[in-house]
Amino acid sequence: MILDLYNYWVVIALMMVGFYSVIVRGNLIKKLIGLNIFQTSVFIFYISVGKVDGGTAPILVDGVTLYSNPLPHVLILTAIVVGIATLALALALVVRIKDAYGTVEEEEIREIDEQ
Amino acid sequence: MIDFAFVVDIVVLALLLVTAVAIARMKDLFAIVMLSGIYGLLSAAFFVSLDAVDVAFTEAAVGAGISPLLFLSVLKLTGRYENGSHSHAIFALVLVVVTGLALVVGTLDMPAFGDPDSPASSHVAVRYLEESGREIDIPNVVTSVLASYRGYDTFGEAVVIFTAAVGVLSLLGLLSGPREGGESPVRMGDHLVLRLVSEMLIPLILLFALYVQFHGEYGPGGGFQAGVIFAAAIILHSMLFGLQPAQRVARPPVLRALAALGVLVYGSVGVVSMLSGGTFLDYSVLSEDPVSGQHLGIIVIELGVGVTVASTMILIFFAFTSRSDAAHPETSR
Amino acid sequence: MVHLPVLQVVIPLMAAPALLLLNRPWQSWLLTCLVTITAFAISVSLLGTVYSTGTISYELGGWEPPWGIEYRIDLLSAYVLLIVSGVAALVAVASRQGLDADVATDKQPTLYVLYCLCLAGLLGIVATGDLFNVFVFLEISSLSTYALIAMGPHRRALWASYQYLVVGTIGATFLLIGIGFIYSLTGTLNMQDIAARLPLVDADRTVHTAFAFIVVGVCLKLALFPLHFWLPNAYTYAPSIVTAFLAATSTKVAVYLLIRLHYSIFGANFALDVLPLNLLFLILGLAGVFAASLVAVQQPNVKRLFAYSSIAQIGYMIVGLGLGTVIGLQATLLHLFNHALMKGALFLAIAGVVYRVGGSDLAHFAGLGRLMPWTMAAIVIGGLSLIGVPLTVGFISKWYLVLGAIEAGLWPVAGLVLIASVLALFYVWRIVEVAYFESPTALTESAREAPLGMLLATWVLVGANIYFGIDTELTRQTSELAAQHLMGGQP
Amino acid sequence: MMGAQQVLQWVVLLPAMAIPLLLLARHYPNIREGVSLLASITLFALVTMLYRDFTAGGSAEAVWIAIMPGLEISFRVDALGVLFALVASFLWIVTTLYAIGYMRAHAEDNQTRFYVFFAVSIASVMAIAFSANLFTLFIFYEMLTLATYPLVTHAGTAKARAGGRTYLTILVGTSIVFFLPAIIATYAISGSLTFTPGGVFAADTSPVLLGALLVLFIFGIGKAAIMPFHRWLPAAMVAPTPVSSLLHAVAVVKAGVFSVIKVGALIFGLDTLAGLWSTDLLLYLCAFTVIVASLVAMRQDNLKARLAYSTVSQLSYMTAGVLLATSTGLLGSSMHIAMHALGKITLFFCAGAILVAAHKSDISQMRGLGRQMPFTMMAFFVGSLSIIGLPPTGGTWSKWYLITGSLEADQLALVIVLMLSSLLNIAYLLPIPLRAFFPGEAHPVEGPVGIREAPLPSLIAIGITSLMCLLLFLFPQRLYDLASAVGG
Repeated sequence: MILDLYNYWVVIALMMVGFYSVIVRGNLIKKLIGLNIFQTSVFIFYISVGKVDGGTAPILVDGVTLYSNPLPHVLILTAIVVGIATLALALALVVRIKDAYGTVEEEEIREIDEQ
Repeated sequence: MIDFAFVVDIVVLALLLVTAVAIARMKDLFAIVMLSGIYGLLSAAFFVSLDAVDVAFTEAAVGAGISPLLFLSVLKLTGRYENGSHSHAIFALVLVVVTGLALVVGTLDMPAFGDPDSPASSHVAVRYLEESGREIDIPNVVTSVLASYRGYDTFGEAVVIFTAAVGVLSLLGLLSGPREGGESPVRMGDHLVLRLVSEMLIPLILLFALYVQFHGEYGPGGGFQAGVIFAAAIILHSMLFGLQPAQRVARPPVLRALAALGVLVYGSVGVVSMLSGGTFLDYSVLSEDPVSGQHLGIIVIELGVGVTVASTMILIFFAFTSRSDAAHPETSR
Repeated sequence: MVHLPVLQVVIPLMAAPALLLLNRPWQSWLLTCLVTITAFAISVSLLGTVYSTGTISYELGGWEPPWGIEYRIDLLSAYVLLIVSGVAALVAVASRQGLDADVATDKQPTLYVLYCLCLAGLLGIVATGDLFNVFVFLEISSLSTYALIAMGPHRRALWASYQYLVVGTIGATFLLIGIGFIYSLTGTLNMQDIAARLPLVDADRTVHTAFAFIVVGVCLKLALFPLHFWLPNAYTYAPSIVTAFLAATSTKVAVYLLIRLHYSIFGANFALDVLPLNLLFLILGLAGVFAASLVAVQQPNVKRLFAYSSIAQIGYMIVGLGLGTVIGLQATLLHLFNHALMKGALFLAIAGVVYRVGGSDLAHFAGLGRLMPWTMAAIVIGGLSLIGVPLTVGFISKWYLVLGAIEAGLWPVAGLVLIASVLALFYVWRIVEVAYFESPTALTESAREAPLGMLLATWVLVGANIYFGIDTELTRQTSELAAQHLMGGQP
Repeated sequence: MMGAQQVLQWVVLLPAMAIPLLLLARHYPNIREGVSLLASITLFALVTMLYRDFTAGGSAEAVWIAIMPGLEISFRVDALGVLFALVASFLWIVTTLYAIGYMRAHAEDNQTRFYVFFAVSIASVMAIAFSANLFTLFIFYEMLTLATYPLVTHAGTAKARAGGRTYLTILVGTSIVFFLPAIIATYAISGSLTFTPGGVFAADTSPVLLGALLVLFIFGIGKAAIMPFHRWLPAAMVAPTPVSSLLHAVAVVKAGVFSVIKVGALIFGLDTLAGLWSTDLLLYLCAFTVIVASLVAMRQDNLKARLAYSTVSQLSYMTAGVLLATSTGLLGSSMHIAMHALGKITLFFCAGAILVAAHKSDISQMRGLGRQMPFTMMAFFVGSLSIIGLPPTGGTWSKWYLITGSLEADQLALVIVLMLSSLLNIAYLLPIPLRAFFPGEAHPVEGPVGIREAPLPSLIAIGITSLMCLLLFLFPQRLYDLASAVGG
């Protein structure tokens, strides 16, 4: 039972490390790295769902009958693209924030805004 | 008997966890970015062990390639060290633990890992594996699903990339053509070895990109991966020889137009299939023979994706690096 | 005509790259107007078709569901499509001048690209019958929204956009996790198919976790109290035209998504036995209504004030959901529509003020009652609608919400809903007093009436506020049928 | 000759149709005021036609629109409606006359806005008077609140705005928080909001629920100014005097009492009303309001404030009359709508006249004013008598029926309260005219000698209303007939 699911649990731990970094870190870039880890871990979770014991990669070859599930792969390909797109936009924002505020630390930005 | 794959899984997962924790604890952003690249690479390795070769390919290109690159070019502008400030640490910890526990509870009723009879592997996916050979007739099922069965999602994906391009342009502006003023400081292109290697390497990379673009039906790869690799070649060139020469080859206004064109090409396939009597993106009507119609459709839309992805990646990289070139070197500690 | 469901989304979607190629302010505006008006016309036609022939299914790529992606337009989707595309068209018309105050001319073409992308994303979420496709289009709309917000004139727009990006991405990732659980249990992504297979699955804990993550993810997007913290900044610092668009459409689509996922996938009675979801919705909804209204009363900036008011209004919608009855759900659907009309009108009118006066602090409204009579009249009527005065749409929403609460025997809820309306009176009246009783200051004395295009769009919405407050046939009937359908009755 | 149905529609539309004309004539005061006057006279003529039709046994109805099933905007002529409309439209003529004198003498700003919102208010009042169901009543009740708000804050000063804020908060607040849920609950319970003789509730409806509903209604109809929701009325006194006279002595407050009567007699029905647990409690609250408001009135030195508290007190007479749940009580209430309207408007006219002519607003400054303004002060005396309920004024009759009704209902306590309050009325009203004429030797005549009577149009108005007070003592029959038909 536990061995059946250990994969998922490690992945959950990964997600949470990323999630924690997003919430708790004050540096905008660090937050984004956390977000990145969070998302990547969700990708691992999906791909784990598609794993079939004894199967091979879903590229049709004569004589092979057991393949891993291709659908999660497709979904995650899309999700990876979405992830990098979000990251690019976020980093562009960070660059502009640095220009406008002179810092990329959340606390300092808040202080400047309150003045 | 100890399964070899099982050991690999455990080792890779353990490494991933160590890397993630290290990232969370460190303060040197440069090191963190490097580690996040390693994290991407490790997860790509893990994807291979889970038989997801296409995903592994993509994750390697993105997680270990493009995203560290973007991070680094931004770090150059914003500084290398974080001041380590934490906010609501307790609150965050509680939230994360609760979320994590909820997820663990959620997995308890899940089908076992690798179960071939799990619902995920026994419902919709079965058709893709069993029928795509006949219906679409290309070996890589992932490509079949990606480009045809769920081709509309992929259209959305191309649009997401395009959106990011437009978003970054709206934020950072488009650098049109070589700027006035002198060449930026010393470039790595001055190193003989690097130059020679790269002069050999870059054409090879471009060639590889083309291969990946048009070979996606047979092995792992496709428009997105090809686009990223193509972009990598240009980016490498610009890193070695400076931004201006690269921009003379890939002029930003042209890139912008190409990014839009890629999406339009993709969408046009849908429009053409509507005009030919099918539904949106129904490639079967594109040719007299449905299967060759599928082939035609997939080739064209993969091309659209490739063009959009490549031009977007290059554009975004230009947008970041042209900023850091403009900034004084001192600001990037 | 068969292709209308996909054209609804694809026309604005394909217009976006075309606009980028075009890249000229005036022409871009014209094309955007054409596109959004076409989208509106399509949505009208779709609603008519759904009424006459029932739910429409459209197979994308020619693959039948659940193997391919399906567009599925039922009464609820058609109704929300109508709201979103209608407001989008009006805001687009008003944006010709409305943008000038906030966005440099050379950036306006880019804004129109993002505007069309955002619209297409929102429409796509509503039209699709595929769970993962929801995620993709959610990201299209979200990414374009972040970029749109960041185009605001103040540097705080950047910070607001960043905050929203982080929250929005967390929300989307939660949604993704939920979808992953659902997929692992059912092996399918088609909503209909999931709804059919989910009851057969014997995995309560996983289903509940999936549900919880989906709900939390969506609630982050819809700014349900206490997950609302990103919204005030985003609405305040975005270009005013963008605020008008987002306030009237984006959270509405999130509410739609919540309803769709809750009722069409998990079923009306799901989760009630294990999770006290309805109670939670009632409490959070009411807490949101009060907390946000009380904060709104103190805001010195009118855009911010109405941003908080939006959070409060979302609370009303959630209260309607929490009632768990057909009338409650109907109240939510009515308010979805009606609130779009109110906030659209209000934020467009404010955009007019920003255009002429250059800001949206209360001080920028001094004496405008005389200087910009039509604009201020629009704000007054929009405000009355927000309060829930009869003969405006706000009254209809409130009527059904209170009727639903009374019918469910929840008198305190009815009372609290109405007491909160009085708070709306307070914050609306602060603006009225400044505009009508204070003399123009140096800031405002040179203000003139807003440009005709903006005024026209604003007043179409104001007219709709009154028209749909009197002739409730369309909204009432549609929302009633949709609510019955969702709750499991026969439409 | 128009049919009664068309007349009914015109009654509501006519004041509204005057608005564009008023706006067009905004630069020509004479034409503008002419339009106002003409509109008011025409309106009164139309209402008289409805009255004739009604007494001849007609029952005109008009349906405008149905917003939702069971929720329609529709109008119907009935006894109470005719009575209220007659009073309001007649006094609109008089007030317009008065306002012409007052506003010009006072050189007020924004006079066009004043006349426009005045017309909107009257249109709302007409719609309230003839509303055929609770929903229609509610809509125009709210519209009246909103239309009078710009009138209350007419001066635009900080004080006016503060008053306006209180006014709006209490009136809109009570109607949203109490009135609206009561209406929705009525709809949810009975499925009908139409005013029906004998009430709309089925016999087996839970009396506990209905009792609670009654509380919601009585508090929700904030315009009836039951304590503790009376504060808006004194606050509204920042308005120009014509507004105070017509709206806050007649139209708005009577709309409140009117709604109470409608709800009591035609939504609950007197029989149902008599059996509810909350009826007596609310009755005592009315009695409390009567006494306390009178006591507060005595302490007011500002004349308009004193009159305002007097109104609060008198309004509770009428609400109490309904809550007695007897036909005599209802009769007394209905008659008092007219009697109090005429008496109180006279008093406000006089207060305004004193303000315009002598620039005095405090009672303590009015000693000896009778010499300079004898006509005004005589009218004030007549008005006071009518409010107190003494012959030879019309107020005598309504008070008589209220007391009779209390006796019939075995509410001795209320009889005592009414008596006591009459004494208090005497104490706070009569000294004003008396000291004006007989200042006493210790107080020689003060002030500039140049004070004369108010402008002629105002004087004519005062003359008409005080004369009406006297006439209704002599000829109360028609009023009595109308009022006794109110219960249906």
